[in-house]
Amino acid sequence: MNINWFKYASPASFYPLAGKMIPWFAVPAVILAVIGLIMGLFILPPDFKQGESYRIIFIHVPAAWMSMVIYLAMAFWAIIGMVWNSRLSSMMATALAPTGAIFCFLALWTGALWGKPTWGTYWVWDARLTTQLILLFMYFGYMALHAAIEDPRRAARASGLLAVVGAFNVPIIYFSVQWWNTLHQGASITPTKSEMAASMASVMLIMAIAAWLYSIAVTLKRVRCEILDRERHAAWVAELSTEAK
Amino acid sequence: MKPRQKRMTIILGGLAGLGIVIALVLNAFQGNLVFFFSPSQIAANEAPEGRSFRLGGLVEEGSLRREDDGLTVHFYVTDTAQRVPVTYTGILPDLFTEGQGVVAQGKLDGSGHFTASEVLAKHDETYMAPEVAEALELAKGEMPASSSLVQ
Amino acid sequence: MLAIFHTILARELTLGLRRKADVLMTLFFCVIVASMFPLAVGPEPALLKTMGAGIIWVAALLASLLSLERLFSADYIDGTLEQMIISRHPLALIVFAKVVAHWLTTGLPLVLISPLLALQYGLEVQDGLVLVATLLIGTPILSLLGAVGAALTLGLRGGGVLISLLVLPLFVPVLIFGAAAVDDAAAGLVIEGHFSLLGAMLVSALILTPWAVASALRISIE
Amino acid sequence: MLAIFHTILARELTLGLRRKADVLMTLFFCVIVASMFPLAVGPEPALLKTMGAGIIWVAALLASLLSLERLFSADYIDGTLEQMIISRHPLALIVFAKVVAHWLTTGLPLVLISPLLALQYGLEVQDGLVLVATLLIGTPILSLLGAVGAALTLGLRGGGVLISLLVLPLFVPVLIFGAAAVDDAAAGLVIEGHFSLLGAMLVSALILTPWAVASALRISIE
Amino acid sequence: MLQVSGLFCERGDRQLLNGLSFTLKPGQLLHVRGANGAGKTSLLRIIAGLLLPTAGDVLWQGKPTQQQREDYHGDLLYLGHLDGVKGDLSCIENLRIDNELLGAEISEASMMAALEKLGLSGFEEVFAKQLSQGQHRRVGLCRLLMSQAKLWVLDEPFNALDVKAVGLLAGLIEVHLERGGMALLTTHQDVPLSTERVSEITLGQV
Amino acid sequence: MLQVSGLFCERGDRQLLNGLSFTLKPGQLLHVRGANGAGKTSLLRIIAGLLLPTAGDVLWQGKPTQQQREDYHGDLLYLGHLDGVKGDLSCIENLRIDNELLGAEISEASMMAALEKLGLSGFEEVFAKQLSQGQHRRVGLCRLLMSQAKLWVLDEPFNALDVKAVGLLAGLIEVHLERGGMALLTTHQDVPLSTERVSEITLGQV
Ligand code: HEM
Ligand SMILES: Nc1ncnc2c1ncn2[C@@H]1O[C@H](COP(=O)(O)OP(=O)(O)OP(=O)(O)O)[C@@H](O)[C@H]1O
Ligand SMILES: Nc1ncnc2c1ncn2[C@@H]1O[C@H](COP(=O)(O)OP(=O)(O)OP(=O)(O)O)[C@@H](O)[C@H]1O
Ligand SMILES: [Mg+2]
Ligand SMILES: [Mg+2]
Repeated sequence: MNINWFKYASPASFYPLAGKMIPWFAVPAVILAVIGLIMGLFILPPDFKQGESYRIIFIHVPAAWMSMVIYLAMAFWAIIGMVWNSRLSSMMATALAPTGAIFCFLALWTGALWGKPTWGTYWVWDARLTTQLILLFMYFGYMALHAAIEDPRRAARASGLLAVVGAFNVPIIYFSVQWWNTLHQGASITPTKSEMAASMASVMLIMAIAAWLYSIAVTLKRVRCEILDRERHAAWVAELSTEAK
Repeated sequence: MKPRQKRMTIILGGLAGLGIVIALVLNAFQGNLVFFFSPSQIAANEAPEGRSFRLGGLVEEGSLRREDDGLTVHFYVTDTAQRVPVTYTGILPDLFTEGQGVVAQGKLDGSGHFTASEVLAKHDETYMAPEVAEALELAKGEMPASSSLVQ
Repeated sequence: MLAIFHTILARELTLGLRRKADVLMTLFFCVIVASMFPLAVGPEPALLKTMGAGIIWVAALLASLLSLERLFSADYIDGTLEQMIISRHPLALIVFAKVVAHWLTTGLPLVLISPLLALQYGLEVQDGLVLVATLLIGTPILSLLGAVGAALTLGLRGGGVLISLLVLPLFVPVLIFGAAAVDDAAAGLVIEGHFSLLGAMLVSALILTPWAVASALRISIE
Repeated sequence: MLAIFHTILARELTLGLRRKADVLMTLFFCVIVASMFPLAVGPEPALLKTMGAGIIWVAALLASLLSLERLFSADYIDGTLEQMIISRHPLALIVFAKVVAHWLTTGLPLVLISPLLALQYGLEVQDGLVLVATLLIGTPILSLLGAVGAALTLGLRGGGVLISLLVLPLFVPVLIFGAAAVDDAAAGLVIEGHFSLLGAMLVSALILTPWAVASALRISIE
Repeated sequence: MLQVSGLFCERGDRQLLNGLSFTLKPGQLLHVRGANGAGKTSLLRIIAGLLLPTAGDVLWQGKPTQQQREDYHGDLLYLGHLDGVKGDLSCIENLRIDNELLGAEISEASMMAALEKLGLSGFEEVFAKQLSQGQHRRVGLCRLLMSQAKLWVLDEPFNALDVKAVGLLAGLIEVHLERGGMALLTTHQDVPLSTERVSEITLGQV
Repeated sequence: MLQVSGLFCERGDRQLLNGLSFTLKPGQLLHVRGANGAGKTSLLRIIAGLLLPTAGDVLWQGKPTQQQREDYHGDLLYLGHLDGVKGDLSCIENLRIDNELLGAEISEASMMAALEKLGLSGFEEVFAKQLSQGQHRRVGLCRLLMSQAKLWVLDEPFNALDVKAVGLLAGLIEVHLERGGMALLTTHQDVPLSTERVSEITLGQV
């Protein structure tokens, strides 16, 4: 059983595999997102207090979750890449960053838009908001460092180290609402309880799953580009391009 | 030092450091690192004097009073144990109603009166449809989960 | 083990203090930055008092940021860094000595001058002492974290700005708790929590960053 | 004459803007510095509004300060500066091209982002425009004056801090008038005077500094 | 004993080393030849542990160098294109630091003797940045006199040296080999070394 | 014609030049010799106008160089210990800038030809910092092919070059002299130049 894993850890065999996997994630992502958005924006009732504006939740929360998960995933792949010196995993880390940054930005943006009608302000410097902003800066730092180094292998190793150092921020973001009393609300949904009507919660989950699938699809796509770029001199890439012609 | 001893020293040093870190962090959360102060904390003189800070709690039911200029409002902020009188001149957030959570930035004067320069609504983690909320209210005779802010 | 730490520390201090002007320079920088704000913001005493701690902290942070680029780059260019990496001693220890020296020449003078700056902004004596204490715990964290950024950006174009981009997000918590401790002290609040957190950050930085810097240097030297 | 100006300008811009990330870096830096103050000083809107113009000006000043060290030092180390000095073209012209490029890559992005920062601090739209105008006149002065400092400290130890020391006193008047113009505009006063002064500084800097920088470089290279 | 096996190295799209293997025994010198850009410096840096090869191993006394970094570096002396001499320190201060980094633990007097041997007497207290290029390089070469390392890795050590210094350096290398040391060397000049101990490899043209 | 008269130079307490005088006529090469630290680089930098002598004059076409800086620099090509090649620019970009600085005004095609001649074809778009030491130096040497300067001042130009490149460079210098150019040169290696055109001075031992 254990042969397959090592086989697919090589970029050459992962490239076609990733290509085959992308539709399996992309198509459900689109379907779920459409279902979730229709349900969330048109079918579900308004909130008893916030009225219509609460519908931002269906974008805000999945985006916020993904921004944190993706950073952790980046750090995870970076560590694997460093310990086992595996090229593929450091490429995974690199490929994750832009998606994470976009979700992080989306969470901030939708949060700020949502803050105006609910709190009465776009922005306050509370712990949750501040740490989330720091997360965005760390994504930027990661990408800037990666872009500033020409040698791809060195770029991957250096930015991987940065991702690991920065990963300490993620738990702080998540628990900030518990550790400090913030203006941002506490968790509505935790593994043990839900303070949200079941219909709303399930649509939020649908959107969250869509975001996961989307992230995986996009990351696979990026990883394929990354592989091509880094292995452009390998024999199998040359074969690939002659096949295409 | 032999390599093995060296490794042991490093590991032990690391563990000791980790212990100190955990102890310090735990100690920190005994203290007060807050975004806002509750009326009870103000009553216990924990809030700063003569300096701007944030006051958080619920707008007490039936305490809201508007002046004729239409901009100035008076209300009480409560955490069910204590209450603080608040005055604010300006535009209130849409969600500002009695029974709703607020966070107000401002100063306390000598007589315990809070003059706010900014009022924000604090929303809690409950989301439900209006009909459900009404049904719940009928059943319980109170606003649903309104105490979750106060903790 | 201790001999190499001592030698590198002495080397850095010699380099840093070769001329007396160098020691005074960080101080001047900090003083000038701190003096610029009243010029830019206006001289209202109450306003300055409120802002004081924050500004002094930001000035300290920027002073240590400015000096970061020099931390490894000179050694990188003349090849002494190579020699350190392939020396028989643990690189993390050598790095640690360098960071300690960096703090002694940039952080410490700053801690020492801060009471004066506090006076300039009209802080109470007591709050000034709290400020000194936060800086004493906080500036070593800045040096340690900054070293990671400096090591990662070694030899890259746009070094100075890139370092800031990497390092400032990591500095933010230190800044927040440092400045907040002084403000809360001024408001008569308990500030044990802030100090515990700063202490926790310092200890974890002491344990982890030398290794991180050492790996970063090995990567950057390629 | 124009060809060499154009070539050097293009060279500097290529070096500065090689990749998209580099252009954005100064922007990020300013945004981060400007975001740090609310964290340090506290989030009160009224306070932030008063400080806004001052802080944005200080951020601009620091961004240009941070990048000054790089202005000549890289060229000094790899010997390209030597080649410029002994080229057949007037050194002052070459220097001027370098300074213009410096402004285009650090000053201008800042001018462009400043309206956003002004919004963040809650400045009125009108005052924001005044801020942009002062930055537009002021940042070139910073680049020009800064170049003199950078040239004088070339090759000396502790360059970064030394530059700040030399240059900050020169920057102060620019800062004062720049920030004051915005404040006075907010207070509804006439601000023509400030602008005239800034303009005068800009013109004199444009005329004098290239020669000063050229001589300083000739001295530093020995 | 230094063993290099199956070394591959790729830098910036160019394949420099293609499964290079060789063994260096005590008393041997390997002269690495090749045109500019052939990959000599890259090879030497890989062996010194300053560069990661794309694939392949460097073994010291039978064990991969990566797994015994500190022990290996204790036996190694590397002198690259850069001298590793600090311009802002005087010559003798530079030597003191090298002494510690090399773990050589020689006395102050021996350091002075090393400087003198390399023609730098009178310059002990001069800042290294005020030296001429060749003198600067000589300060770096003092390491050869100080260190006890078994393996010398020298990247164009004759660069910038005048004729006298070249002879001196060649003599130092011979003594090192006689004592059972090993050395790797690159140079474009012809060097007066007794050829029996010297083997050569030539790295492929670009 | 370059005339040097009564040149004194003192650096860091050491008297390097003691009233040095010489004249260099078209078609002549002067090989400046001397041990490490003798003052060769200092002399060349004085002549290039990068260092002020303590006393004495450098005359170009009979006029002090200080008084005709731009004209003189138009006739001068200086290559020092540093290559003057920007690591963050590609080879061809470096050449474009040199072209402008030298006022050479040659075409893009000629620049490519220069690179090719120096064995750098294929590296046109590579960043200079990714080159090996010798290749880096070769980029700097491209100036010799581009410039129209009458006076070449070359400080150890053979450093780091492989045998082939040394031959090429020697050829370039010969052609330059044949065309009536002048050159000043330092090097510690022996150089294959036809000796009739070469005169030598040796700077005093330190
Ligand atoms: C710029 C402003 C905001 C930022 C940066 C932000 C950030 C975040 C982050 C990082 C999370 C994920 C952490 C978690 O799941 O606990 C989150 C969750 C959430 N946010 Fe925000 N937020 C902002 C504004 C708002 C506003 C205005 C509201 C509505 C009043 C809101 C409602 C929520 C909700 C309901 C969750 C899900 C909590 C859960 O169930 O776990 N956020 N936000
Ligand atoms: N910047 C400086 N400050 C003070 N003294 C210097 C400086 N540069 C060089 N010197 C001194 O001048 C002397 C001659 O240096 P120079 O570089 O001219 O020698 P050189 O003949 O070129 O030697 P090499 O063959 O090593 O290149 C040396 O003794 C050196 O100590
Ligand atoms: N940092 C780098 N990034 C990418 N490629 C590099 C880098 N350094 C060197 N190279 C490439 O590797 C090749 C070999 O370089 P190396 O320095 O090993 O050559 P070398 O044999 O030492 O040459 P020289 O005789 O000129 O010193 C060159 O073609 C160069 O382009
Ligand atoms: Mg080489
Ligand atoms: Mg010389």
